[in-house]
Amino acid sequence: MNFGFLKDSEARVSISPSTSEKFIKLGHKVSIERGAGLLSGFPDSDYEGVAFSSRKDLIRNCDILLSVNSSSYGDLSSYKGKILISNFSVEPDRNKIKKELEKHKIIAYDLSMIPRTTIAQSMDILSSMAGLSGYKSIIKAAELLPKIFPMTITAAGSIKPVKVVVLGAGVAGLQAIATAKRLGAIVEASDPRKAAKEEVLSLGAKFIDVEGAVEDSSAGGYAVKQSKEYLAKQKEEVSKRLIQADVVVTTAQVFGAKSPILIPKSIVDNMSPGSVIIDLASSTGGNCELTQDSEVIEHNGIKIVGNSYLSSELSHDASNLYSNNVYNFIDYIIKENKFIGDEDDILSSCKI
Amino acid sequence: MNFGFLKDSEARVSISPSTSEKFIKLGHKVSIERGAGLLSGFPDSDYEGVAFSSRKDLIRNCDILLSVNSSSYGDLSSYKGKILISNFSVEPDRNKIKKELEKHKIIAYDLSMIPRTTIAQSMDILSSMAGLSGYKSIIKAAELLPKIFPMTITAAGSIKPVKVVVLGAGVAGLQAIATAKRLGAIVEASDPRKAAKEEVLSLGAKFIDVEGAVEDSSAGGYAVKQSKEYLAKQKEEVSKRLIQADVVVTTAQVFGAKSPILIPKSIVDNMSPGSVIIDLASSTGGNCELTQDSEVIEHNGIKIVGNSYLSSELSHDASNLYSNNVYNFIDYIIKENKFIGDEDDILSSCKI
Amino acid sequence: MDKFLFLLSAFLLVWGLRLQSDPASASKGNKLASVGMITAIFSAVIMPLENSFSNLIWILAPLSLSGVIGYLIAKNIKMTSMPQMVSIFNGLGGLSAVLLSFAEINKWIIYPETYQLTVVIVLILSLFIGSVAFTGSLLAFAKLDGYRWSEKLSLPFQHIFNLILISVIVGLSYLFITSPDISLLYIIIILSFVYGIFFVAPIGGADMPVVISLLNSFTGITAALTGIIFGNIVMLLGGILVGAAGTILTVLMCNAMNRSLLNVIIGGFSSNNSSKKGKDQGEIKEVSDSDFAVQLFYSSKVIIIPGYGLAVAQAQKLCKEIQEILETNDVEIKYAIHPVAGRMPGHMNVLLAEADVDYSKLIELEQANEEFKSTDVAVIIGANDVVNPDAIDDSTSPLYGMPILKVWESTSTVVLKRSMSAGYAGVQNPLFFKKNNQMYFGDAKESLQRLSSELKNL
Amino acid sequence: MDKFLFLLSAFLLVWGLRLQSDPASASKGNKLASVGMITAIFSAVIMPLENSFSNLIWILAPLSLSGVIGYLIAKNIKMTSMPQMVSIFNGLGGLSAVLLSFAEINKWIIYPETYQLTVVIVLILSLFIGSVAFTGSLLAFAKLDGYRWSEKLSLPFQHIFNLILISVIVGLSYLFITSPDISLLYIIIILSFVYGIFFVAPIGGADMPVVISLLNSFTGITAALTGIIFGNIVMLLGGILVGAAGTILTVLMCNAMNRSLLNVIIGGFSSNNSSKKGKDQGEIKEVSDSDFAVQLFYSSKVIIIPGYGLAVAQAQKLCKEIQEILETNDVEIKYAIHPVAGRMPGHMNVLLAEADVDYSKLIELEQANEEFKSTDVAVIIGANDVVNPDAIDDSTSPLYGMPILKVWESTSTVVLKRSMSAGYAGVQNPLFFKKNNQMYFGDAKESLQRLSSELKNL
Amino acid sequence: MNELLNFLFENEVLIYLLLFTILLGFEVISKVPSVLHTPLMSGANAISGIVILGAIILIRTTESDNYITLILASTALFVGSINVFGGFFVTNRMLEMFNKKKRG
Amino acid sequence: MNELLNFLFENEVLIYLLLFTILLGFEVISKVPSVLHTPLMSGANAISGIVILGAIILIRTTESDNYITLILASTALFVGSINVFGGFFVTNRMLEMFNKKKRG
Ligand SMILES: NC(=O)c1ccc[n+]([C@@H]2O[C@H](COP(=O)([O-])OP(=O)(O)OC[C@H]3O[C@@H](n4cnc5c(N)ncnc54)[C@H](OP(=O)(O)O)[C@@H]3O)[C@@H](O)[C@H]2O)c1
Ligand SMILES: NC(=O)c1ccc[n+]([C@@H]2O[C@H](COP(=O)([O-])OP(=O)(O)OC[C@H]3O[C@@H](n4cnc5c(N)ncnc54)[C@H](OP(=O)(O)O)[C@@H]3O)[C@@H](O)[C@H]2O)c1
Ligand SMILES: NC(=O)c1ccc[n+]([C@@H]2O[C@H](COP(=O)([O-])OP(=O)(O)OC[C@H]3O[C@@H](n4cnc5c(N)ncnc54)[C@H](O)[C@@H]3O)[C@@H](O)[C@H]2O)c1
Ligand SMILES: NC(=O)c1ccc[n+]([C@@H]2O[C@H](COP(=O)([O-])OP(=O)(O)OC[C@H]3O[C@@H](n4cnc5c(N)ncnc54)[C@H](O)[C@@H]3O)[C@@H](O)[C@H]2O)c1
Repeated sequence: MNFGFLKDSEARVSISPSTSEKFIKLGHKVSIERGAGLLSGFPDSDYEGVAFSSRKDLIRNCDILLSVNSSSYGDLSSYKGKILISNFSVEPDRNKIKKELEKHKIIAYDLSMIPRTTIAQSMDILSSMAGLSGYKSIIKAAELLPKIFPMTITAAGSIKPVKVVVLGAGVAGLQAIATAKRLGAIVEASDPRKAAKEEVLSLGAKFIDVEGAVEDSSAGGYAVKQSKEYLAKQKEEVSKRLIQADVVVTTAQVFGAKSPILIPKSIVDNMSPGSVIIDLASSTGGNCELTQDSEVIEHNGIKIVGNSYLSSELSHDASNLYSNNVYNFIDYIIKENKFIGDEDDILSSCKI
Repeated sequence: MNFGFLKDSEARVSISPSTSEKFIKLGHKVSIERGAGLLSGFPDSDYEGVAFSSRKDLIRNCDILLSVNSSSYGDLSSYKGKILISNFSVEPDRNKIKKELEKHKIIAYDLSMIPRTTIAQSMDILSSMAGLSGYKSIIKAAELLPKIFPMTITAAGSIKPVKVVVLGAGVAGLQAIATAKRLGAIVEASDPRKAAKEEVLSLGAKFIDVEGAVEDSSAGGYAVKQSKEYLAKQKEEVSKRLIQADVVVTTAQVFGAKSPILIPKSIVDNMSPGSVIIDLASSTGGNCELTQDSEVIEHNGIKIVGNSYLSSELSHDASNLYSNNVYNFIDYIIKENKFIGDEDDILSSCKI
Repeated sequence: MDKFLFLLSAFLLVWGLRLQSDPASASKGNKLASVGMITAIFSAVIMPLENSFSNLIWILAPLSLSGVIGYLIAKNIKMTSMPQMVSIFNGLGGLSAVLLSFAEINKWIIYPETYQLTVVIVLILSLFIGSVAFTGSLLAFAKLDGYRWSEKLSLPFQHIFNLILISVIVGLSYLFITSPDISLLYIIIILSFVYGIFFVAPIGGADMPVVISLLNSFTGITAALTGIIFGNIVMLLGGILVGAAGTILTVLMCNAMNRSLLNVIIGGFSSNNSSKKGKDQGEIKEVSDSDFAVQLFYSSKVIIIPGYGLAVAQAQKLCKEIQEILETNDVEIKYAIHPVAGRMPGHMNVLLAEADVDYSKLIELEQANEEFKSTDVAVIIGANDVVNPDAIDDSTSPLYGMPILKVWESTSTVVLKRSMSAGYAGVQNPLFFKKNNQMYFGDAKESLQRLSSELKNL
Repeated sequence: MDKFLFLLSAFLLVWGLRLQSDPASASKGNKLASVGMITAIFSAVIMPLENSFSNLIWILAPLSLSGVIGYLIAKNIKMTSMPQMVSIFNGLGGLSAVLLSFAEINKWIIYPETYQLTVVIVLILSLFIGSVAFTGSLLAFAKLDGYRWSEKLSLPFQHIFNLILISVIVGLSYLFITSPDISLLYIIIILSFVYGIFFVAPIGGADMPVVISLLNSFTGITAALTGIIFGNIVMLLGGILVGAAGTILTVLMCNAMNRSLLNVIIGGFSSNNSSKKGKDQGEIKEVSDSDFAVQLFYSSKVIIIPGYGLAVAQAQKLCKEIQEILETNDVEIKYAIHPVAGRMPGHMNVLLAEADVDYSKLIELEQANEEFKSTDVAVIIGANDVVNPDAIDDSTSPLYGMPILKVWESTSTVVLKRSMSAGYAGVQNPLFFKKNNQMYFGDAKESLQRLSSELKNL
Repeated sequence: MNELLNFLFENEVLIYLLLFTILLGFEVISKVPSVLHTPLMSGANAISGIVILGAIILIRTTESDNYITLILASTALFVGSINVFGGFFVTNRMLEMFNKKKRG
Repeated sequence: MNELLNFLFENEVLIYLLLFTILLGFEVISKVPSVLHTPLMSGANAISGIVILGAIILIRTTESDNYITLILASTALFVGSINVFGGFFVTNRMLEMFNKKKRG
């Protein structure tokens, strides 16, 4: 088949030189929009056996068009009858996009809907990108914080270790925990999922215990919406730690809903100046009341970073992982040049 | 005695709330310029038993005037007959400043001239600040690099560990090594001092061995100027690693001379795009040929940060350590409200 | 001269046995003991005897014949059949004692005056114990070699029956001593044979090594008894030594299996015990601390497969420690990192970096799957789903299709986990029931601690 | 009855000695052995004897008197004087054998016919060995207790002189046997006494424990010899047992000091050996693996002072391991971090973080200096300048005035480093020569490895 | 019974010897790693074949025409020495694996 | 010399006993941690005081008016049993510290 990879409106790219080779080995044709990989450290010259063209030509010549974010497609009307594969979770209104796709007879697969099963993990872009974001959240915090992370006893006095609180110990949260621990911080984390406690402890961090979480294992790994009482209780327990924290990373997302507010303004007001909050849930409203999506604001000397796409700052690694996810997905859904049936679990859950 | 602490032209401050208490305990009077500590996270309200005033009043009322950098003093003529204690190493022309001080009958102590002996280490601002800079150099590199530091094997593919090369394993270099190792990088370092090898190994990093270094133990811990052959040899050995490196941190300084160029443009041209060079020696000319002091430039996609004062980005910890250094110095040189004699080693080497 | 040689042989036997209790010197110990034995045989042949007859051919013929046979058997037997062999040998030792006692008793029947009563009692005891050792060992052999019938010999109320049998034998012996009659002797011998069978019958096949060790100490005791009769002190001492050592060894073996000796002898229910956990999937085997340690110690290549359990136990440093111990003993160690091991991408990397495991020791899935074939032991620490063969074999498994670490291609695998419970995917793992797999249960931290001290003792 | 009691006592003595070789059961072993001894004494008192006389008072009086005296001495002696005490006791044992042999030989002179020649030879041997044990032990005591004169007794060509002395004694003994004359006997005794002194004289004070152990096995041999004479098998066995055990123990003690037995006995130069490294600063003491381990194991609070050497050796993980072992045995562990330890600010923090030492275990200089007074052992691993007392005591030291970790205020200190060489500041450290300090030489990684396995064996 | 007691009293030294031999047997084995259990059992088993000394003595003290006893004793010697020789050889093979590697 | 050889031959069992006792002595001590060296030496020393059995027997077989022998033997008993009792008590004190803590 004929695959076209668009240049995205951000640094990442959905195909790396090594995956392009694999595509070609499978017998597919690969076309890439010019300069698509440049910002990820993949100049066009790194790709071999690949056609480069303008976006217009790309759309004309290819059956399947891929991008990192669906927002990079631009006007959907030009993709009539094509197949689109991308991350559609960035769309503010899902229903609207669905209608539009139907209107243009576009078949679209949303890679953010890959089910969270062991077998599908190699296609799961949310997992792979969340891991990178988690790492970057701590690096960014360290860059912004006027303190160093590790405890240090020197002739010029002793420096206490930085306190990091991570809210939401999913993929991103765990990676943030691991990175902060590596840098020598004291790390505490909270998450309503029962399994999260063991997972947090397995990284050597402390878990902030809150009783009474609603557990729903049928949700396939996504967190379920928690009761009001629970959220209140959690807020109280966590607030204590937050006020003393130097760095807070929040990742708490609830599938298909607005992110819960875990850090109200009142808490931020009580934190010490210089502290840093990294809110990875900002795209769905943010876990901090003051978060502004895609912005860094300062409130009483406290910096609040609202960014759900930190992984794109790690464009090189992110593009590598993303394009592997894409490749694994294609390799799974296309057998002998045909799509496998829609009855397949993974395919059907991705189809918009 | 009557101490006055100026508000600096940068984020750090030369007195912290806790050292101000110690000064007062010793029976000294402490006056601080308004808002001096704000950027270090010390609002005026944190200081107790201290007078706040404008700079003018400060200069009028105090015998001894302190700042983090001597450049913060401004016009020296207003300090006639006073005693100044600061870091004068930032002055571009040492002789000129010396003459000027003499002209105004100002006695000045340069804290950057504290001898590097075990006993004086608690007053050594270069040490304490270099440690912070070393940490920050890696944090900054991690922030700028489009890759993550640690090796990571995931379902979406494997990420190789980042390669870090540290040139100059002094205080800053060692701290950079330690921080990079913590984050999971593969770290190699080079330094002409013999002892440096053992020190690098003691942090679990690799040492790039170069034969034939000139050793001069009488130089009191500062590096001596190396022979041309040595520098050439070192360049060759190191170049191989540099070209493959993702992050390079350079700290090589030679006391009283321009920093050696360790990374000529030709090497930078061969490095891969996306790589980051942090040049901590930029204030004395830089170890990279392309370095621009106090700037971040990009050359073929390679970012080069020239910054010798990274510690001031860690204003909170830096101010704490700096003010402890200052306190320890004062506590050492003033006994029973009198300066100890100039025959003292430490005092005499600081005096300008 | 001969007395001195006997003394020497006694010393050699003791010292040889002593050396055999340490792996480093065991082989030397065995050689020493065999030299001791040959010395003893030689002395017995040359020692001056009253009314001695030169029946040298009657001695040399069986000796040389059995030497050749013994050598041939030992050389050709498979390593895995060793315990069977030992039990047959032991049976032969018992038989030898029976024949000897029988011959002596025969003599007594002919010249009753030349014997003290004590001697006769000792003779009958020796006859009885020898017979039990003989048939018991043969049955043990059959059980070990997996003959089905051998497991079905047990009668109901076996223990009561055995008690009755013993009483009968004692009674008959008393009768025989008071009125010597050769046919009575035959009955005693036959009943003793039967007793030997019934003694072993109720004990489960898995406990056979313990039984053999016990029967071996029985043989030792008969040797000692015969020694008294022939007035030979080396026989006496050697027999007692083996009797004592065998008894202690039996107890140690029971301890290693977490059983008491009584428990083993009463037997019966024990054989179900070991398969209890297996459900219908087959049997699992547990490995003991020191067997595990020795297995690793004498390997040339070991691959460690870390999983989520290693992180939960926070045992990464111990894992590194074991790596280092083994590496200083020239074992090549690698870590096979499965892409989804743990609970976050790169979890194992974080873990092993914390323990400062060198990146060069880490291998990825594809490379690991090539290397397992040349691996002696694959050690799976707290991993489960990532080594589940169903991902390849069973298309109904939720893991089907996931690339997996094919650990079972290594010569043997050992799995460290706390129980038989499932991993993240919630499915049972057929690996645990494979023939070349052994389980090492316990929290990974404690398990590795145990393993480490065991390794240090080697 | 008495025979049975004797048998029992023999068993108790053996078993008691056996239990004494493991710290966990040693105390019980000693009690068992003492019960065995009392049983033996009791049996000797009640056993039936031909031509026995009831001299009970002559037995009970000394027995009870010595029991009281022994108890009082043992109760009041200082722990540090234990080795001296043992050597005195041993001397008394030797004296006892001398007196006994003398009495028997006396009897022989009166009734020469009643004795076999062998017995007389054995008696004189026992007399000689007992005498050597007696005076040798007394000299050993004097050396241990630090009497100056005791170190100066050695003659030039001592070993040649000793050989001559022995020959004379042998010659006189021969003379005596052929023509019994009591005055000859006195000379033999006196010469034996002298030999005992000259045997021990050339051996250095530090080697005394080895000598005592050797003399102790001598006493054991005299006991065995006397046992032959009195036809008492328990004496014989007990004596032989102690003789053998004592010999092995002596060898083990030599091994622990890295010396050979011969080396110790030839002596002379050995005493300088231990002070060689000290130059003019005084003597240093080394601590053995197991003493170090036991010292830590039985402490309640230990503070570790890490320094640059720990980083150089990259032994931080082992350090953590030892921390964990000790903590599971209820030893409180802290790390005292000196601000300038290592080669960069915060070097020790980086190091210990790598080993995942909890921040809460780290204490700073001021707090540490308060806590040392209540600390049992301060363990200094690869640190030097930061624990140099000259920083306080010696105003000419380049370190003078630097705040320092006052480790010497703890009950004892152990320093781990490779040699006596100086640290960064290049000055020698008087701490190493302090009374309560011990050195544990070697690369920190290897040292801690040794310590760790020793700890695991406790 | 009395006869037995007498026997015991007469052989006082022998009793000590037995006691000490048993102790020695215990002592020698008491600390064995479990990997050595099987080879040790096998080795001990070979030693228990010491019973053949009795067979040799019996043969040597039997008149050359007492075929029944000779055959009995000779068979005893034969089977017993299979135990001895086979036992030592088998043990040796088992123990060879421990020689593969020196201590670390 | 001949006499000695005879003695040895006559006491065959005794010789075995001696050999085994020596082996047992070696075996029992062979693995001792060095902290136990001193207490063990002390304990063994107390046992070597077994020589006093000889003194007791001598006293009991001496005529009640043979004062020289009685005094000699009694003194031997006295000094020997100081060795015994003092030795056991001292050893006990030394070993008490090991009871302070159970094994970990
Ligand atoms: N890598 C990721 O990003 C990610 C994210 C989410 C989920 N997952 C899933 O997690 C699984 C990972 O596979 P895995 O093999 O690493 O783990 P796993 O299949 O979950 O198995 C872990 C095993 O460790 C044992 N264990 C737990 N605690 C232990 C302890 N303290 N000591 C010893 N053993 C212990 C458990 O058995 P016992 O209870 O019997 O001890 C369990 O069977 C995959 O199914 C993967 O899809 C991965
Ligand atoms: N912290 C800083 O920022 C900084 C920077 C520069 C200098 N310094 C200076 O460094 C010193 C630090 O004091 P310190 O006590 O940590 O170190 P130190 O005084 O330098 O002593 C370190 C000791 O460790 C021993 N050692 C080295 N390698 C070893 C190994 N592999 N195994 C065991 N022992 C080993 C050495 O003795 P052997 O050779 O006998 O083994 C040495 O005496 C101070 O004088 C300080 O002023 C500190
Ligand atoms: N089986 C697989 O292969 C696979 C792959 C990826 C993820 N997962 C699992 O899926 C789960 C979710 O991962 P994710 O990172 O994508 O989740 P996510 O991004 O949906 O949410 C992030 C985290 O926020 C938590 N959260 C929700 N409400 C919260 C609240 N009020 N307070 C604090 N925390 C709150 C969630 O529990 C979750 O852990 C994890 O258990 C992960 O291990 C499994
Ligand atoms: N005794 C004390 O208390 C104390 C205090 C601070 C520093 N020191 C010691 O002083 C020494 C220097 O420390 P610093 O960080 O201030 O030094 P610095 O800032 O003067 O120089 C940094 C490093 O660059 C190195 N360098 C010089 N020329 C080089 C070249 N051509 N290539 C590569 N590297 C080159 C130097 O050797 C030095 O290690 C270190 O050994 C440090 O441990 C001692």
